[in-house]
Amino acid sequence: MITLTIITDWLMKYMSADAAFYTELVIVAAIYLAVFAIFGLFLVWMERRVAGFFQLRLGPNRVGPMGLLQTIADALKLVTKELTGTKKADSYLYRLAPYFVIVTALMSMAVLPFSAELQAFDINIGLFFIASVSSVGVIGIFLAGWASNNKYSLIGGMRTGIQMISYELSVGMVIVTMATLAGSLRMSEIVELQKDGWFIFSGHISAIIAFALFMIAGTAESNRTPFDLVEAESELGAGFHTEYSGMNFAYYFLAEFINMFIISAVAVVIFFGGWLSPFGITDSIPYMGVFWFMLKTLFIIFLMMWFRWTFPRLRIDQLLTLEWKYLIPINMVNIVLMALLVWLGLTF
Amino acid sequence: MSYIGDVIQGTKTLLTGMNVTGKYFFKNLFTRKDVITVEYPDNIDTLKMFDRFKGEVVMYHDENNHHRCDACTLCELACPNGSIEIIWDKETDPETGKSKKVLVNHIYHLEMCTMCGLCIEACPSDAIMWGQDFHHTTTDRANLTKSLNRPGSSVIPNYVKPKK
Amino acid sequence: MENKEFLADRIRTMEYHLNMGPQHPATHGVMRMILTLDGEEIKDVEPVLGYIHRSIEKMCERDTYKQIIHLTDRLDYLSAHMNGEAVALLVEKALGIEVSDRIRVIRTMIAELTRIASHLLWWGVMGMDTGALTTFMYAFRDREMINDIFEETCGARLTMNYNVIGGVRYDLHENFQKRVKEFIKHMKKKLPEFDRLLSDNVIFRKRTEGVGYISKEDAIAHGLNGPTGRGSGFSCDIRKIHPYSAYDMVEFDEILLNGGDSFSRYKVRILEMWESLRILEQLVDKIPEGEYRMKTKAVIKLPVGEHLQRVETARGDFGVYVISDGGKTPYRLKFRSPGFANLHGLNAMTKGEKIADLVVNFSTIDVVVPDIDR
Amino acid sequence: MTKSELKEKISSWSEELNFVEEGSEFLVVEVPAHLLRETALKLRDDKDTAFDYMFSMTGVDYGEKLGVVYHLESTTHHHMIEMKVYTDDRENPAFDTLSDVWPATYLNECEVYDFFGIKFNNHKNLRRIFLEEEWKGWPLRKDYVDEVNMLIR
Repeated sequence: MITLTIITDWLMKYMSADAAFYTELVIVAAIYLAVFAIFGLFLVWMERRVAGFFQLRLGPNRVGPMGLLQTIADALKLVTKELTGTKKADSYLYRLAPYFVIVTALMSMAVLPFSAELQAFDINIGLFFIASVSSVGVIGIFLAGWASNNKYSLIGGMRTGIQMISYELSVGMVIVTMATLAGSLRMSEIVELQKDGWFIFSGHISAIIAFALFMIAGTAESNRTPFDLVEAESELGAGFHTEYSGMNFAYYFLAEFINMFIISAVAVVIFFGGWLSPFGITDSIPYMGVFWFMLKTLFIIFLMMWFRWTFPRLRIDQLLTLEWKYLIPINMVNIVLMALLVWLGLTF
Repeated sequence: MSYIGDVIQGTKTLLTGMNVTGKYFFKNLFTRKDVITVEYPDNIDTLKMFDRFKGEVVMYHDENNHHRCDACTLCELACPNGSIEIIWDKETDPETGKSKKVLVNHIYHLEMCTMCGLCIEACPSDAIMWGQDFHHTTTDRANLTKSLNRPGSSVIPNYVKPKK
Repeated sequence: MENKEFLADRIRTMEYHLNMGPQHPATHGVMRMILTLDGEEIKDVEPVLGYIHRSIEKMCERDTYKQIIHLTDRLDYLSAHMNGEAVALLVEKALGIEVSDRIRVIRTMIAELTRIASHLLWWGVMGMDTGALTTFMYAFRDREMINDIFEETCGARLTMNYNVIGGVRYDLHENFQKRVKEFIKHMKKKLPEFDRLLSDNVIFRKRTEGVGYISKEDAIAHGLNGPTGRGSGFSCDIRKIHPYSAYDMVEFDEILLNGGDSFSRYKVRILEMWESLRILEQLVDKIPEGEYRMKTKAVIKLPVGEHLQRVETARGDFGVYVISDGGKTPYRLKFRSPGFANLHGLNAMTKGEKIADLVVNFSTIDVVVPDIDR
Repeated sequence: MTKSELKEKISSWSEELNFVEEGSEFLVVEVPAHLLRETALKLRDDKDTAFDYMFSMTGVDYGEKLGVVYHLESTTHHHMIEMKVYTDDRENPAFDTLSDVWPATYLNECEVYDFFGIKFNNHKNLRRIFLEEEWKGWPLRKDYVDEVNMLIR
């Protein structure tokens, strides 16, 4: 198991093995939280800059170099804001909901392989873990919609239920397709298997179709335009987080971006060879994998941003039509196709 | 096979759309050529409004602090919103001995002005005109009530109204 | 069977009300709609108005005819020029003032530029309402050029107050022709891009086609007009039916589409921009010499009686109806606002559809709230 | 149809209709209140008149009388007519609703009620559309006084 052995070794010098193990857990969790809070803020900044360039604007460029500190300033502002809520809201669930969302988003982080050396938690069902944990997040959105005691939130929450349950299926089926090719669910193993060729190439047409399906379903999973019916600014005001303010709102906002990161990271792992560099140019340098992993992930994130700033939003019935009439049948055919390819040994 | 045709056609239109936005993105990313917004307070020195721009009503003063207003109140009457109030006094002309109106204060309520220009049109002696300043933001409404004639100014001696 | 009845008795859906507005991103201003919903399906739409009512009609009873014109800019601020033109034309018609050809051409050109500017803003907002946020800035890029033309010639960008009784306030700026030609060239390149970005997009098509259908008969009965009515095949272009200003001097087509759905209404406006460009192209090189402002009396009094003037604004059939008692001010003045009539059609269009469709339909009837709340 | 043809046609319907040709570019039909619905239906349904498009509806305070002016247009013949109806009752003025004849009058009738206090019988939801329900008085009537908000010159 590849894990953060450096920290363990260092801790072992000062305390017993058990204590070192638990301390390590706490330290790693704290580092992950801090890094991804910062990274989430970076993604918000990136979204705003990218949106700016798409929209013939500049985006935030005043605070810090290139406006990099803008989102930090925004986060500070949100921290100082009063936490408001409606009078008749179910206050316990109302306060609980944002943590559901942010905690599940961060949990999925644990299994992501950033490089051959850097992976917090390498279990043999990594992909399955991500698929199942990220589907818990929907409960948070559901709770928010219900507990806010606001009709807009309620409609948003109901839409989430419909949307998430449908698109979970597609994501799962794409994972099944790629697992057929890889023969494993362990993230690190999947990456190692791609040393001879990324799955997007070695899987022929089937992998490309799977990638397209994954991008669609993944965008829907992270509630982004064209599938942002949950928030649907022009219809529902802000959807499920209409009544949230301050840090509670920021959790949702951050979770959206972290979810986007996870979806992209999974795409990178199962299609683009994770931390592997193209043609293995830097594979011998340790920790260089992080750079490639992030670069690929940012590219996929950029793709999702590109979708968001180009497409209009679907309607709720069209969303379901897309899933049940198009994505699922194509997915099923694709699984069979992939199985055939693997069986006939036509993959590289 | 309209099913597959639909999928392909749909994907094609989506990619066309992405092509349009993508072009602008990369152009702006590398050259900032298509950026249409301006960074406002930074360009304040180079920002020049058009000559006819209607920013506010101002009163013309020459270098000797003379204006051309003889307090005829036509602008006050022409204004639809009551944004102009003219306070005048009677004064005896030392040369001719006749009494005439003298402008004391030309009060202009910018907060009520709709920039319709009827006062400027009504003015027989072109005493008031458009100013190009648009920085009217202030924290107090009272700051928007202005006195158009400068302190100590007086009407141009022996000014004859142009015939319209 | 028994089971079904048992369930129907216990499990039932309930209609509920949803307050859309007055602070809602899709209502394009301060307007409120009370929706009766069953799930996401709309049963009834009842508009509640008056959040920015300024009683302009009452103010007009107090103001002289010269002063009225600047108030009309504040009705439908996106067609500010056409509204003022209506009042000016009404007074000129009542007093028998013949304006020179130059004035007529100037008014027509500014009106067509205003129409394009208004449709551009609508296009941007339409994209935003369907969720494509980028359209807004693209539309504003092109609208900016028109606003610059206005600012240079009229002195303001939106509420220009360019019309006066018997002409226009200033002569055209020397750069006007050059800028308009530049704009036509620019716009002809950008309009196909709009189609590629939004009109052809499969999601957008699905969102608008077959949504918000209203038949021609219903459209007429509900008083829909302007591009909204023409999307249902109701020929109601005042520029063609009762030509005013220079519209009898130019060639253009009335855009009529028979779809009756949101996409037809969308397409009508896109095609109308092409027609407006065509009108501008015909006029830009042939602006006749002459006076830009006719001499009028200092005090304007309309003859006793009733006067009506209709113009085609960007939103449709705008009418000014004046009852004069021979005095300096009108006895009663009524602005027939196109948005107010179009708003009533919303209910008929939207019944039985979803909230998302309401937003699209509301966008395609293109209301400007100050036009409704006069 | 021209003004005189319209007059000839419409006058054959009832003797109580009054015509005015002075002071307006269109033919003006003054309809007694009890004939309003009937005349409106005829104007809409008769093939020669076919006034299917209700262009504008204006409430007017004539001093002693209150009235409503309907501007009607035919989309087939492109002729226009003004239909007027008056009432002497300033306390409780009421006409029949035309919102089922021309649905376009639905919101307009609310507007007229809001500003002039003219009620429309059988209107589905007659309410103060612009002002709040608690508003006192009818603002566009000539005898309306509001000492605080009205600037009178």
